[in-house]
Amino acid sequence: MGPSCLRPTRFARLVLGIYGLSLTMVFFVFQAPDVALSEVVVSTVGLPVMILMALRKVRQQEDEQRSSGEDE
Amino acid sequence: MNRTTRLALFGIAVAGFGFVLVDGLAGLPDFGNYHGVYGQVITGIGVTERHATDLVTALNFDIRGFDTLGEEFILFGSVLGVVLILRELRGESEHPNRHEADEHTFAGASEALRALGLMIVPALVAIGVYIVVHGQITPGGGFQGGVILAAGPFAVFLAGRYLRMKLIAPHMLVELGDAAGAAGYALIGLGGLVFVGVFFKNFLPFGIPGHLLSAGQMDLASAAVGLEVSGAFLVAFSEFLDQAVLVKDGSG
Amino acid sequence: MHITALTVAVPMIAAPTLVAFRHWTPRILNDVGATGVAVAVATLCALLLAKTIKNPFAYWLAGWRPSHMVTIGISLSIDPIGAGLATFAAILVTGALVYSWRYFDAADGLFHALMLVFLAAMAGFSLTGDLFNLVVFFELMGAVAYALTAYKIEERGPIQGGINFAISNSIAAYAMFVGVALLYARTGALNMAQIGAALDGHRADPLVIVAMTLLFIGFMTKAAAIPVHFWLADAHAVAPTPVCVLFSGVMVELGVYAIARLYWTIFAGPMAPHAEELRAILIAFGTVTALWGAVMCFSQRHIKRLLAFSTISHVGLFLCGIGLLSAKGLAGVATYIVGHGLTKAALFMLAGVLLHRFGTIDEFDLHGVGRGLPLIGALFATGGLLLAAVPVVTTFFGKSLLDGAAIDAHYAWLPTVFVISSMCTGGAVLRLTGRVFLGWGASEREDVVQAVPAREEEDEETATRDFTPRLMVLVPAVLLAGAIMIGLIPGAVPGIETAAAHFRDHASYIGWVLHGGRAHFPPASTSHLETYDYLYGAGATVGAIVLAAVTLFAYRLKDRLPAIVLSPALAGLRTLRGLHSGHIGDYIAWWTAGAALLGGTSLVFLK
Amino acid sequence: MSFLPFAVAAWLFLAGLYGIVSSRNLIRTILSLTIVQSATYLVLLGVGYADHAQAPIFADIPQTAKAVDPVVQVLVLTDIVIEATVTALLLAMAVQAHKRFGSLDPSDLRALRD
Repeated sequence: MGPSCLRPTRFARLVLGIYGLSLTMVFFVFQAPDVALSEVVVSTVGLPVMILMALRKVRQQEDEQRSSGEDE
Repeated sequence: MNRTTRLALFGIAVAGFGFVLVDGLAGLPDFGNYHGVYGQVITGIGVTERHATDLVTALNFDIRGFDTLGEEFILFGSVLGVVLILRELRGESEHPNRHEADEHTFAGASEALRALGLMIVPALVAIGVYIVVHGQITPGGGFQGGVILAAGPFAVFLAGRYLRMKLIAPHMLVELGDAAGAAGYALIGLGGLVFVGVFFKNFLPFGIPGHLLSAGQMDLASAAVGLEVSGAFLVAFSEFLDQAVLVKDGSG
Repeated sequence: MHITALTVAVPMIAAPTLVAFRHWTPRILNDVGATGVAVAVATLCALLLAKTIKNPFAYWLAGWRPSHMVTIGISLSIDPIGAGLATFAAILVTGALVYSWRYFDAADGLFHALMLVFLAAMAGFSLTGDLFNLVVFFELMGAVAYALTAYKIEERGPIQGGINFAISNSIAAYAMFVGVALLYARTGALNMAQIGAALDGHRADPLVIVAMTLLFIGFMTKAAAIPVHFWLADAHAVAPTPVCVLFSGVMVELGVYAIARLYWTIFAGPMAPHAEELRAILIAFGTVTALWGAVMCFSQRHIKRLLAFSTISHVGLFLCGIGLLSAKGLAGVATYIVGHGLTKAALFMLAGVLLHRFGTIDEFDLHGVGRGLPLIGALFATGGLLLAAVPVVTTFFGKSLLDGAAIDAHYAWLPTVFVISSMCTGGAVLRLTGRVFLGWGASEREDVVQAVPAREEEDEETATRDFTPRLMVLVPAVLLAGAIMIGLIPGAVPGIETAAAHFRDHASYIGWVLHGGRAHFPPASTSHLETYDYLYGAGATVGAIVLAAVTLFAYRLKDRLPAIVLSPALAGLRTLRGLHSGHIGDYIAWWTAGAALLGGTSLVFLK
Repeated sequence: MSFLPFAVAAWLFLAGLYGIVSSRNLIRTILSLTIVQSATYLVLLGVGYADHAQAPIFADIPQTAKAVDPVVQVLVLTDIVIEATVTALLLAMAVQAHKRFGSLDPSDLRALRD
């Protein structure tokens, strides 16, 4: 259960960032500037920040569990 | 169920559901020949009656303002949920060792990166305010501007000063901003009821369409939503940050 | 009527003020403030209800009235059933808030703010006349409920319950967004009355059928019908008691209300030629839900899960009632919802008393522990009898109307399903009362594989107290008294029947919403009780008592059953229980299967 | 060309559902949920699109210009707000779940088993 479980999610976060930007392009093509602006704002500023923090916290908890696991 | 039976059940189910979905979507008129009546009526009254050139914001904050009230409280309720779920218990002590947290930077953050980081903060705030205020003229509005405003103080953290970020956006003040924005938007609706007799009706004078404060109470609504969204996202960011940086799991 | 929008606005202004000052306000101020706001909303809704009984009206927000048959703004279309549900929700929120005064250390102000936003969402959901607004309030109810479910973060269960609840209800909401998009593309309108008017003349083509399927599967997820019900037992087992009171008392019933609202306002016209087939589909889903819920309810030992499955079984009854597509069926569902909501709220509060006092909620751990609490035992027994629909209580009137409607619609076998469901749910509560408060029956169950015993999750609250605050017994007592008395009030049940008849009147709904004129309804017929109603009622009660007695005293009887009968039954029960695995992947696989099943059968039969 | 956006939307909805059912990591489940939601954007916007039409912003174009339907854009705006907030709530729950269960795999979440 090492950090390997996190490698796919870091990759998934990158994909989500690209996916958000491509959605923004689609919204421009659909002549929806308001929606494109909020999508770019959410998918580049909103979600990735929280996912990054959540991943960092999960990795931190894992290190603690492994360290507390070893010294028991 | 173990994984294989779950995927097997899902395989059959998704085939059926996919067929149902596609059969329904096939009934839609061809992509591109839109002849809805609602859109044309709104386009007709948007600029003349409502003095707002960005019809999407006019719809969002005035004509269908009640939807946005529900949407703002989804944001408010969810952020309350984040605060509720990530609250520290008696067992977990939050002992910020000042040195490590203050200099909590990405290992290789050079001086140049920190300087650049601090420079973009005022730019972000300026863009955010611009988008919030010009909501009813050009694309944008309370929500989009609010998230950009929330990115400002967060850039301070990216530039390597976590505790400085807490000075700029202290948890208490930010939560107050979130609550004030949410209550503010509902109060604007109430203002319509008190002054003009119908909930959410416009009670402020109109300006010239295309000018800054031209759309009556919609500018106020956009500002209230901007305040709430930036407050809410900052509360969420700092909750997640506290988790990631400071809270050492005391219970082991 | 000016106060219409206040029912939603007042709690939405109060919640942020509570949060803004939560660091400084003492606990008592939060309690009193939140309860005061809930009482204010209850009175506002009651005023609305009094006004709409004479003539329903539409309140156009932001003053945008429809111009030549095209709705511009959003309307709150207030009719007796909607206003009644909003009042009922406000009353239950008040009861839950008063109950939580003594129940637990609410986090400073957060709990109260979330409960007020929950109240605003439920009031908005039952009053709105706009389809997209309905889905927005559905999502708002969801978002607040996810946070409230995961409230006790020091335990493991609530987090998993919250995640399962959040993901399955979010997917339901997204499916409904697609349904709204389909209807908007076809009719160019978002107001339910205008959509209904636009669809009236046309036949039901695949687009309308799939839109109906997506909206119905979304609301069936909220109402927890089979096979999209799995999240409910998890969420109920772990949510704090005042929150469970709202989940089972009114939130689940709002899903059923929304199905009725959508059918009679939008889909009655296009579905008219195939009403028989739609009736069969809805009754099939309802019957499976009723029986599955009843069996699962009877086999539970975790009291909150037992009550949750009892709610699922009753949702099956409500689905059958609406599936009958008749005024009497709808009136039966409305009466039953009031009776069942009050009873289930009181039972959850009493379960909370046991948890608060003994630190566990497992039936076998509590064996004989409640001997010193005769009053609470008596209340539990009354709740059990109410679930079994003993004659002349509100649930009995509801069930009698359902029986009458089933027989009118030539579904003579349906009342037996109703009897089985009330027998199992009432019997389970009576068995639990006997074991906990009278010490009857075995104190340890040896055979069927059992969920993680309830005590492991609840042991964080092992501080067993030797007193129970009077308030935590008074509130359920008042609710049970209400559940008994409401049916006996002279004008109540006939009033509900006329309201249900007006609710079904599609043409006049369009009239008073879009044209704003006074609604003129044809005179509604009110039914009277027949002898078979009393027979079914007495049969269900006696059955419940016998079932409880058999499981309490004659559990040895089971070993003498011939193996060919016993082993398949046990195996079946074990697989059925194994399906509730707590794994979110399973739940979404079942959700897709449910959507495909409902969609497929509708497309085949309703075209 | 006339059915492509809706076909893509249906595909995204089903792919998102597959992502949730087959996921071994709660954060991946949450990201798949956002994929399911983006399918609703495409359907909603696809329904309101008109060929050779302008965006519904009349700051610089005459009011008589042919415009795309602004109503669906408001619906998608509300949708995006819902996505941002529900995802934040779910991520907080995932962090708490990892703290309580020590793992992010849904099959390790064993507290509620009937």
